[in-house]
Amino acid sequence: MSAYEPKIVGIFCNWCAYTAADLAGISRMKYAPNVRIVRVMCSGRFDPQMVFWAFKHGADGVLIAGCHPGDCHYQEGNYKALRRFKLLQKLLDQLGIERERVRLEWISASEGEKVKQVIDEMTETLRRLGPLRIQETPQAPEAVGTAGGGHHG
Amino acid sequence: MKGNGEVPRIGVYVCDCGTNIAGKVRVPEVVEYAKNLPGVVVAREYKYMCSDPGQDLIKRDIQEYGLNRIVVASCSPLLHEHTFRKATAEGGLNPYLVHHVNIREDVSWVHDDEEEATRKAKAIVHGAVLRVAWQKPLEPQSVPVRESALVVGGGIAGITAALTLAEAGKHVYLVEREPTIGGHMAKFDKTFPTLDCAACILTPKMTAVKDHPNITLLTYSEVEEVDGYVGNFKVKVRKKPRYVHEDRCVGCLECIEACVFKEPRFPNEFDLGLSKRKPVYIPFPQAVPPVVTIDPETCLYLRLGKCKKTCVEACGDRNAIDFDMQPETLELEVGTIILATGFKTFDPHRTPKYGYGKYPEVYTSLEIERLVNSSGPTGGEVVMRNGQKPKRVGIIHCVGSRDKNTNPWCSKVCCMYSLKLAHLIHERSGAEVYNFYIDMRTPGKGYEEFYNRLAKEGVHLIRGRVAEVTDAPLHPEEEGKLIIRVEDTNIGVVRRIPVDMVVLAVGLEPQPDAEDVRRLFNISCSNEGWFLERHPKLAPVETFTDGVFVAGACQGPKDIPETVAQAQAAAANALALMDKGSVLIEPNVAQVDEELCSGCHICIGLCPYGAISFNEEKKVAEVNEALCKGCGTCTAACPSGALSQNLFSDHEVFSEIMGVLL
Amino acid sequence: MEIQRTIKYEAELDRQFAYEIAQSPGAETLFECIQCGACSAACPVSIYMDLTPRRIIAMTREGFKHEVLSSLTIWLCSSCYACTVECPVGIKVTDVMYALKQRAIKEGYGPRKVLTRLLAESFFQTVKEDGRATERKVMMRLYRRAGLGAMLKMAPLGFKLWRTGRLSAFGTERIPNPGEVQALLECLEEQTGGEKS
Amino acid sequence: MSGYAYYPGCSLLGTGKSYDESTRAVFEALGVPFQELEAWNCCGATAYSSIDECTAFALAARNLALAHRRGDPIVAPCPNCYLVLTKTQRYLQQYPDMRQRIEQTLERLGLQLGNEIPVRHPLQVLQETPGLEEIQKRIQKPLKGLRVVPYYGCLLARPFPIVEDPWNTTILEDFIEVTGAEVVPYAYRTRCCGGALTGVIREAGVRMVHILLREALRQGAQVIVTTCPLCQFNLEAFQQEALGNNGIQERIPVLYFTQLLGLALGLPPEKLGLHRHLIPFQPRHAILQEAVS
Repeated sequence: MSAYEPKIVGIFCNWCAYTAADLAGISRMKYAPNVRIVRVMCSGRFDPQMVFWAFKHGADGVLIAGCHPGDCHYQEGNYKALRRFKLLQKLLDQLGIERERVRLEWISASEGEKVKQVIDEMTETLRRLGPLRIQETPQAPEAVGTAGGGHHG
Repeated sequence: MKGNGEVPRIGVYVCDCGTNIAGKVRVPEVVEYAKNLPGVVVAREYKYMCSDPGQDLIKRDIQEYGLNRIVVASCSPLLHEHTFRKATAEGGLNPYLVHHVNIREDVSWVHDDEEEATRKAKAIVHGAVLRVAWQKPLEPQSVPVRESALVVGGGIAGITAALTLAEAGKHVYLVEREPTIGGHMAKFDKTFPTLDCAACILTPKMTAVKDHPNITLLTYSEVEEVDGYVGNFKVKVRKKPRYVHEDRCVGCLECIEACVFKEPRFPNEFDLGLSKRKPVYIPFPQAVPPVVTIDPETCLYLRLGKCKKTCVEACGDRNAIDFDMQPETLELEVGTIILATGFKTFDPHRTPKYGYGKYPEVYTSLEIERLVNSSGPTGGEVVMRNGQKPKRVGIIHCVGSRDKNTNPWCSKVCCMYSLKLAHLIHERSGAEVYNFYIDMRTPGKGYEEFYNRLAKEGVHLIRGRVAEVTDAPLHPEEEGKLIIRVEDTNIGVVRRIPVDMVVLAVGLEPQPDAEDVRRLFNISCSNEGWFLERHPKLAPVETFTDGVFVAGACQGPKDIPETVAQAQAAAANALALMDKGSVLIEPNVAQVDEELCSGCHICIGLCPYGAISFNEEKKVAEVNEALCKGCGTCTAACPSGALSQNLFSDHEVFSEIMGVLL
Repeated sequence: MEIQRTIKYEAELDRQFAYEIAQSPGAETLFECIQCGACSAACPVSIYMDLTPRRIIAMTREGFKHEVLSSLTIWLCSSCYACTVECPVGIKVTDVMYALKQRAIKEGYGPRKVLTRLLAESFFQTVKEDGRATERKVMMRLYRRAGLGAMLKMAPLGFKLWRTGRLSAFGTERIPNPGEVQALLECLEEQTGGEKS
Repeated sequence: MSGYAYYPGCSLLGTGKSYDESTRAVFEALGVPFQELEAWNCCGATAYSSIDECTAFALAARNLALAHRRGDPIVAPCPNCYLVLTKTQRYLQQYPDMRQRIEQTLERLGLQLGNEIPVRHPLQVLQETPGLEEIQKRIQKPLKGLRVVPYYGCLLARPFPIVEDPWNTTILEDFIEVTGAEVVPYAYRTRCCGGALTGVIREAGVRMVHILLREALRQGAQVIVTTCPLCQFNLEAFQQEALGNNGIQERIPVLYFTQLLGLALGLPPEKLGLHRHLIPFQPRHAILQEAVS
């Protein structure tokens, strides 16, 4: 393949998002092939470590999808996911990773169209951002030799 | 060495699904690729993996190659995971050692490019192979199922489901929010295509509900809270005060006679306002339960605290009327739930072009149902508001339906009920009837024959969507009439047809509170707002919540025969659960590795089911497997990695993530 | 009475035509038409049309290019948008009519004498010259091409309007910099290969 | 803001002159700040779309760009201009390719499209500034007893209506009631007057005018109030043909809503362009005669 194509891992909850993806399939909607969906029972199973693990193994983005607020099959797992997601965003900032690389979406079982839309949108965004690059700690030549380095921002 | 410590010997099975998968994914290439993955002993392609020969392949290979892990790449696991678990078990392996991944809904059906689709399928198989190696044998837990059911909604769907369950010996709580059961069907005069009397077939069933020893009928009541899970739901029902004791009222209706309002003056909801009632009323003579209700909005005493209370006097020593009655909350325990909450008809105020609410002679089909009903406000006479019989009547199909501006769906029943109304209107008034339709949809047993019969009876069938109903004449014949403007599309000419009465065949919509009900019972709705079935073909009355079933038009527009069939199907599903007496729960519960647990308590507050407690002696967290529902929230949160969700452990999920990033 | 052969052979149809029209703004849902006739029934002019709007859509979809582009219907559309808001599948029928008119003009279809078309062209030229459309100028242009009869028919009305100060006999409305509008239009025309009249 | 960018459009310079005059007069009397959009060009109208939609949108887009430079919302009394400007904005959003082409071309002329600019009709503007209540207070010559047909025409009602629910709106009726006149129920409030057809396919156009006029007379109206120069022109200029040729002797004057409002506000009739009408507005009641004298 000549052009760069981003790789995205999708963490989809069983009851809403994954079912919606099934619906998109049954409805034969066409969307970008860049997302690989991994099914979990609830978006509450989402662990920020999954994101870094995915990045480490070549992902350019991670899409987490669960039920709409108030609709969680397990009452409130999606709120837990949201809290972790917010925390993760701060971490990403600190690491100099673009926030757009990790997306949290609420997709109900009937929203096949939204699966398509979100995946297409995210793929487009990541194509624009290019491959994931953990920003090198900016080091001035004279600073070389200082032990460790460390983050500047 | 992973999972339970053995060296993985994995079999990979990639399904063609006819051409559904093989048409886009180069399956042989995926199989070749799989053969070289770590731990894979055998990989195969087969036309239909879910078929018996397909399953036999797995069973045989388990024996022949000594497989201890299985990967199936085919359709959605929501569809066939259980099939392959069963096959794996029959092959002599623990059923939780199979992992089923989706290369149809997630790949071949949604991507056009063969190259991309094949690459993605390989990645998915790779993920499955890496993760399956970590899977462990599990034993599902069995929980008892209570032999009682809740049926929500007392229309023909709820009545049918309740009777079916009660006949099988299960106890049923039938909850209806109106003062009487019967639903929409009770309003109809005749039913298509046989033209048999709706009351004659419905009222015996209503009475049967009331009299059945296994049915507790709760009218004027609404479900307020639902807790628990399949087999063991706890439900709170709020009984609104009807200010009349149902057990004391004998239905003599003397209180109505005696009410201080000499004349009925409030719109009777049951007749859609075409007749009037008093504050104390019975919706219609055959109401079940056959007791009166007092409407607090209009009753003088309940509103103002001042009234001669002639009704109480008339009731005498029966003492049925009780103005101090308070709302009551009942707590029920049931094993299964059937939702039969029905539909609402489209409000034609939303299509102002048809003049509903502006011209008095424009009616909805439901209003006409009451007019043609012999127990309705006119005793079955089809007359205009001025009491005269109409000479010409126009019935406009698809009002609110098949239109992006309102509801895009076909409401399915309107063509047939419009033909029925055409027949009844003509029969009762002698009027010339025009039906304006877009497409005449009459599939069903005896339906096309009914359509032919109407054509033979001479009803005008004009194919075209009406653009407007107006009272502005352009021709002397049109003076004082309502004029229907339409293109007669069979002829290709625009026509103006003056009529005396217009009937709007309003479509079916989800109940306005369907969204609240859906949340209450933790099920899903389609985009349109209909309750979502588990699978459109193979699980049409199940929902995504085990033990909760749907019946009738709350799932989508349906006519009476279909509704009854579905109600019986829902009852059969519920019965299967209850008769078995127990249900196996997916063993995806969380477990604590006591060695790793630091006793930090984080997981305890996170669990919405209170399934995790702290063992003070060992100073570690403990999971009560009976309470755990398997969401995995605790596993994600545990800082020391002590908690692990079966089937979704860190090893399993992280391996899969790594694998799919091929 | 003469008999006519009306069969249409598939080879005589232009399938591509439907796709081309469906490309134009507002015509995207052309293929979703359910042939309900709401457009025709809502149209105040359909009673004068040789093909009702519904049939125009059906024929466009099936590739009856010649019949559609030579029909009077497209020139009768008064752009009142009644059809557009009525359409249950969201076809902007008025826009489809525009697209068909454009095609008809580009391909030299349609009776030369249909004034709607001459009006469009006169209007176009006037605006291109002046940036604004002086009504007298547009009408004079129109009737010069339409013929003396048509002009005479409108003359009494023109006189009345002139007398009440609603039609200037000589003045021309022009923007201060008509060249700017010309440049704008020509630049776009070059890109589209549009009308060069 | 230096006030609304007033966009009269070509018709208001010719046959619709009295609409221009009365709109300006009413705006001034009621303190609506406005200033003509300098160097505006023709919006393209319906005729232009028949030639090429991209150039048609470009014409309208130039005006939007001019208003953007000024930073003011547009007020367009002519519904056709209102529609074309609104539609252009919507379509340029919906079709980015076309937007890009037009933007590039405009840039060569030193113009920029910018964000969406409010395009409004005087009915909407006056409803806010100064508002119906305030207008009510300033009515000097209430038109008591005058039976008026409210006629919106097509393009304020669809496809981009000036109000949320064009079927149930009473925005024009409210203005008529403020003048003290009586609103006559009219089934054809938003039915097409024939537009440009009267000039080109006369029989069809005149028939459409006939239907509108006859219904107005049937309802016992004394005057038709319009919001559109083309409607006004058609209903007035073709009355002889539409009614007379069908044996109807009655005639009915056709005014702009701004003229009716202006009269009630006590503005002099000549300032409202009443003398330009072919069918003179000569109300029977004394109180009304005073208003027009």
